[in-house]
Amino acid sequence: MSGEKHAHPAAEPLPGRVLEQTGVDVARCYQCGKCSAGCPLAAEMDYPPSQIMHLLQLAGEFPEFAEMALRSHTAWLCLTCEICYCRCPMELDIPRVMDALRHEALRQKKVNPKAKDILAFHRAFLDSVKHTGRLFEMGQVVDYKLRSGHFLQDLLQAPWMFLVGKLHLLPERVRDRRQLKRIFARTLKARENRP
Amino acid sequence: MARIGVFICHCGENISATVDVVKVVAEAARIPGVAHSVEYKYMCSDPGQQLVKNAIKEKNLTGVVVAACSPRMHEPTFRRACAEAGLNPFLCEMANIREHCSWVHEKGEATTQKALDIVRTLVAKVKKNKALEPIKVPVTKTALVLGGGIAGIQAALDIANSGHKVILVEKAPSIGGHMSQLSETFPTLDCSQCILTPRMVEVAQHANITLYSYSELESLDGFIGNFKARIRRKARGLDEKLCTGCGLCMQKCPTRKIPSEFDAGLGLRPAIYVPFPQAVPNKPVIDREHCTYYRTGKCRLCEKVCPTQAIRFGQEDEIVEAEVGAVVVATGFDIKHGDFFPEYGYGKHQDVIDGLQFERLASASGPTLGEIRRPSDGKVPETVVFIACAGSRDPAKGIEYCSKICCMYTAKHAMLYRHKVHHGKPYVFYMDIRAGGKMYEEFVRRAMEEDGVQYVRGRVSRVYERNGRLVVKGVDTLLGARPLEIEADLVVLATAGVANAGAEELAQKLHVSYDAHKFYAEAHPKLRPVETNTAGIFLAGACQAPKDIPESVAQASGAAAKVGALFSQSELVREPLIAVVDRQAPPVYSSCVGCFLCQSACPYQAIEKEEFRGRDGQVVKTVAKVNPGLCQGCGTCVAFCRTKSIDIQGFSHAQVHAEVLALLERGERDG
Amino acid sequence: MADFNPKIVAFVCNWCTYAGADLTGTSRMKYAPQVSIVRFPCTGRIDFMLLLKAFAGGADGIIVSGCHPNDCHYSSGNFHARRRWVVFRGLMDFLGIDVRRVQFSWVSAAEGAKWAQLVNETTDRIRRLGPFADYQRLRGLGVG
Amino acid sequence: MKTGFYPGCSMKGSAREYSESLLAVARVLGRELPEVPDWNCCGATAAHNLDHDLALALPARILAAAEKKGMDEVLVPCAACYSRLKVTRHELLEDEKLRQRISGLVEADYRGSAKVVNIIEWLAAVPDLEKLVKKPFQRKVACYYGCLLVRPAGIVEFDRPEEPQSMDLLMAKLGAKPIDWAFKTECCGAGFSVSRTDLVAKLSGLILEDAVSRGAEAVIVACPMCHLNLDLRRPNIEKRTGKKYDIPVIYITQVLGLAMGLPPKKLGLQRHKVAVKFAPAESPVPGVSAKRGA
Repeated sequence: MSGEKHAHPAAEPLPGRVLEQTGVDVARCYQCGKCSAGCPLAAEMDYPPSQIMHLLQLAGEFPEFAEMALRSHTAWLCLTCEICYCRCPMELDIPRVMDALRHEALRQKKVNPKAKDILAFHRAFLDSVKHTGRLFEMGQVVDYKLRSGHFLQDLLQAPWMFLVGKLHLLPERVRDRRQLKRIFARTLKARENRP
Repeated sequence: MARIGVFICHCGENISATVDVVKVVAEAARIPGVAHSVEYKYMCSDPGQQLVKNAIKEKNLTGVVVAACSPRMHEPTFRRACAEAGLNPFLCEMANIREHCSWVHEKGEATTQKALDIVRTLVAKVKKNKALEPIKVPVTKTALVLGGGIAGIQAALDIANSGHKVILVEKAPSIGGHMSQLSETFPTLDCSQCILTPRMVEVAQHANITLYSYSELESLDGFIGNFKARIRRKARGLDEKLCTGCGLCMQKCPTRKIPSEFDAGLGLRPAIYVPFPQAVPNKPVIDREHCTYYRTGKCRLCEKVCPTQAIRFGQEDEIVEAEVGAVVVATGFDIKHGDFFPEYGYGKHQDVIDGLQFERLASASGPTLGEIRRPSDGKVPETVVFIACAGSRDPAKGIEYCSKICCMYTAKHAMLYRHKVHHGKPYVFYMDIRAGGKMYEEFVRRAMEEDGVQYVRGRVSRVYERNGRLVVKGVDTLLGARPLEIEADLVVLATAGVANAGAEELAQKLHVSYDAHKFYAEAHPKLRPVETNTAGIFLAGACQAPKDIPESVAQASGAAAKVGALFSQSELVREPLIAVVDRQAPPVYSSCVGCFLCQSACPYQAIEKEEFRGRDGQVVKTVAKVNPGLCQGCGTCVAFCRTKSIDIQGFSHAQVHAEVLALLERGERDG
Repeated sequence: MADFNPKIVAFVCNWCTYAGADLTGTSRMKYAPQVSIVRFPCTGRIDFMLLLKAFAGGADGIIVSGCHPNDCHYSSGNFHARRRWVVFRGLMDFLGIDVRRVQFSWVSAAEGAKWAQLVNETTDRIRRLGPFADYQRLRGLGVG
Repeated sequence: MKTGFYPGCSMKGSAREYSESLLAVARVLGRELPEVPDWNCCGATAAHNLDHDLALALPARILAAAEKKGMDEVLVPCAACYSRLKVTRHELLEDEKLRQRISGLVEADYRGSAKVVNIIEWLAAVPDLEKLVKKPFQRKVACYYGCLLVRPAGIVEFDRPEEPQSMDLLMAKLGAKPIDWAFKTECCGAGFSVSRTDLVAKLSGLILEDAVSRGAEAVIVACPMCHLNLDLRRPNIEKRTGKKYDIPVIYITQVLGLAMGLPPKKLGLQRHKVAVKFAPAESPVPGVSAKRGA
């Protein structure tokens, strides 16, 4: 997760990179399944959390399993609700593993196509923050609609929200926006530009 | 002046094929102090030994070095030969020129040179050897058995049946332990009490066994063969000699709603009680915490109704002292209780119970008379979920080990449930099934195949109550780790087996070591499983690690055999290769400065303090002293001693220094 | 330096490494003859000043070997040895003795092959390091 | 003790009633709550989903600003922002190298002097809160903690992660009757409010169903995201479950305000999607005239 570590290309197998970025040694998982049992979205996932962990355990030897983990819908469905981590008998920080998988999938351009909307939302969100320093909900929703193509969603909500004073037409802004731009340039942008 | 004899063996050709034996004999004869140097084809043979014996007498030898095989092979042989020839056996050493030389090097000058080096080293050592006498320790032939569960009962009976006296101490009002709480036992499903109670009675009636129930060990001093135990006999509140066990007091006691320990909290008992009807001894105790008289100063109803006037409210604890030669620790285990499993609602929902509670529900003598009825409303549960590994193999809950017994008892529970509730649906959530043992795997298969127990492979994430039922959020990892919800009426957790609450305190009283989980440590995990690191203290049963009944019984018999071996002699004879502390004439007494670093380093508590008093009776010096009964001769203390006041016989400073220097003596730098 | 014939002393415990070296013999595995064994009941018995004395007496290298952690015949002697070794390494540094001249290891009674390998590797290393010429200096320090 | 206030983006927009009610209550308590100077968005779910450094840098900039202003603690009422700030502080204090690198990114030497407190901690520290209660909030309430107030337990070290009690104790102080229910800490769908409303409807639906089936009259929250999912997304929930739920979702500070006798309008109750009124047998909270839906 540190800057110098980012410089390494994808030479190291996925389990090693996960360990490096998150401190989680996937070998410690003994496949009890408690994470999958408690995950609120396990039923929606292509591979519930315990299976992602098992894919990662084998990913070093079998590149096709690394590929399955990277291209999973699971990583993007993870809500970071932390239930799995909280109850894991081995105290494995699975949400952070999911973070690392997302980062790797983005870097290697292997984002699951079903995660398009979720990714579009995150991008719209961060764009808003990059430009104004704060989330401009109105702007972000418009941005998200453009990215996702869901033009009609929430069309009925917006005027109501506006009426009760929950949506503003103009964004709130941070004064030192240049500094924020610099932060983005050194983090997200630098990462996405990396090969 | 030393007169050392060197005897060099050819070992057929095992040595002579690569070592020039003749040259070694000639060179050895030139080592200062060597009075005799010979070779022979088989030194260990009778003529070879005779060669040694004759030389000792004829040449008046003060020490012997046999250059042959490993001392682990024939040291006893040659030491015996020396003794027979009148030489103290500890003045004989082996020079290992076979395993460490002729067998591992090619034929040549270097190999012969090395053989000679080894001989010279041992000659140097033996010159510093001292005549030693074997250590003799008297043995008190009475055993103390701590804990009256099945392990303690078995150990006590085995020792008693071999003709030795036994003192059996049990902290509860009755012996029987956890086994007496069990309904039926795997893999045979015979009734636990049916097989246990005859043994309990046997203990009570055995002429060689003194039973102290409702008692605890206060302290233990001394060493192997010579322990002194102090036992606290807690006040029962009655005169045991007068009490006939008629039970009238229990019937009349007005305080009746106390959760019964024996029924794992599912049943009730009065304030004066025996834990269960078959209790041994069948004499009640007064629970002073709940008794109306002790709380309010009024009542004494039991005293009024007792036909033999046995009740003694003012009775106090009594301390009994006993001398024993060996101790068997059989204090058993507990299962994990409390709210350590909030995600399963354990401790919150009445219908989430543990394995021992299920035993009581299934037991014909239990609070439901053997009918499976759930605690909250007494309903017969239609669906029961059993959760294995509830706390075991769970580092997050502080327990990484497998509790070993749960796979089997969970299969048994699910079976018993089906036998009693024919239309009931039992589910078992498991991670692995560990059924190693005679007829164990077959037993689990029977649960699945004949009794229709549904096994689901996965750990449960959560149990919560909804509309009077329990929602179990599980998973089946064999079906793609899909989450799975079962609505159950009763949830049984196979909670981890843990050490007893007082295990650490007792270990400190006994000076036995224990592991991170407070289970007592065996002396060697493979080869000395029933001994502790403290000589004369043995282990039996689940106080060492969770184990089932057959294993506990086997270990108990093993411990009893160890005690029997110890008691087979009136004196304990041991090799004198132990540590000794320097002693000198007054006013120095010893070079020991009394820092007692040795004491803290000693793994066997073998270092004691000795006080020297001047003429006026004042203590002038306190120095270390080794208890020869306890010392095992590891020498750890020697390396800790700052003033070199403690030394180990057979591996003394003088001996090892001489060895090292002799080894390096060969030629000068360029030689 | 190829003809340099180093003197190496091995301090081993009776229960694991001594028995392991016996097994090397019964298995007839060959190894370099420059190492000689001094037997101790336990590595916990070894006073590490004895190592200095061995150097002062002319040893070029030293092996200390006992039971594997948790396998000590006396339960904890090897842990004491390991702790002492850590301290001793610092002392060697201070005295200017190359720490590579002492090899600390665990060899169990079943590891005959490991013993042979340990001896050979140590002998090779001591050969490369050359004779321990400073031993006179240690004598000067009064160690010998 | 100087307490700074980090409102976060939602409290300026979709959750402004949370901010309004907090400030109204703080005024009665006589507590000043100056905002952290020139604060920025914490990055929320989006940042840590896409870039770990960014996910640390955004909260670090906020915390560094508070620190520079001499604030001893930062009150973060939004549970989601609280989690991001708390996790960041924890990670940076655990790892000196990381602290230095992130300090470089945010162009300030972040030392971690300012503590991060959530709304429950902040209110629980108010002495004799019960003495300020004028109109006990005598309702059966389901205290909904959600995920991020209590997890990950090792980092937030606040309440116990299973069956937390702190909000229940607070509600009891205000005269409410907290119910024992099963979904206190289950996830509502969190950051999927916009991108996966279907999943939000599913998860939030389970929460409402459990609260209602156990007789709760209101769900109490401490997080704008939870509120959004349980209140604003009510039509989606009802469409999915085919059931109608009238149970209002109220911020913890709004309940406190009501109990203190503050006018509902000042507490922003009119901004809710689901009207804050109670079963016909009992009188509705006076002065609330929010309408259902649009």
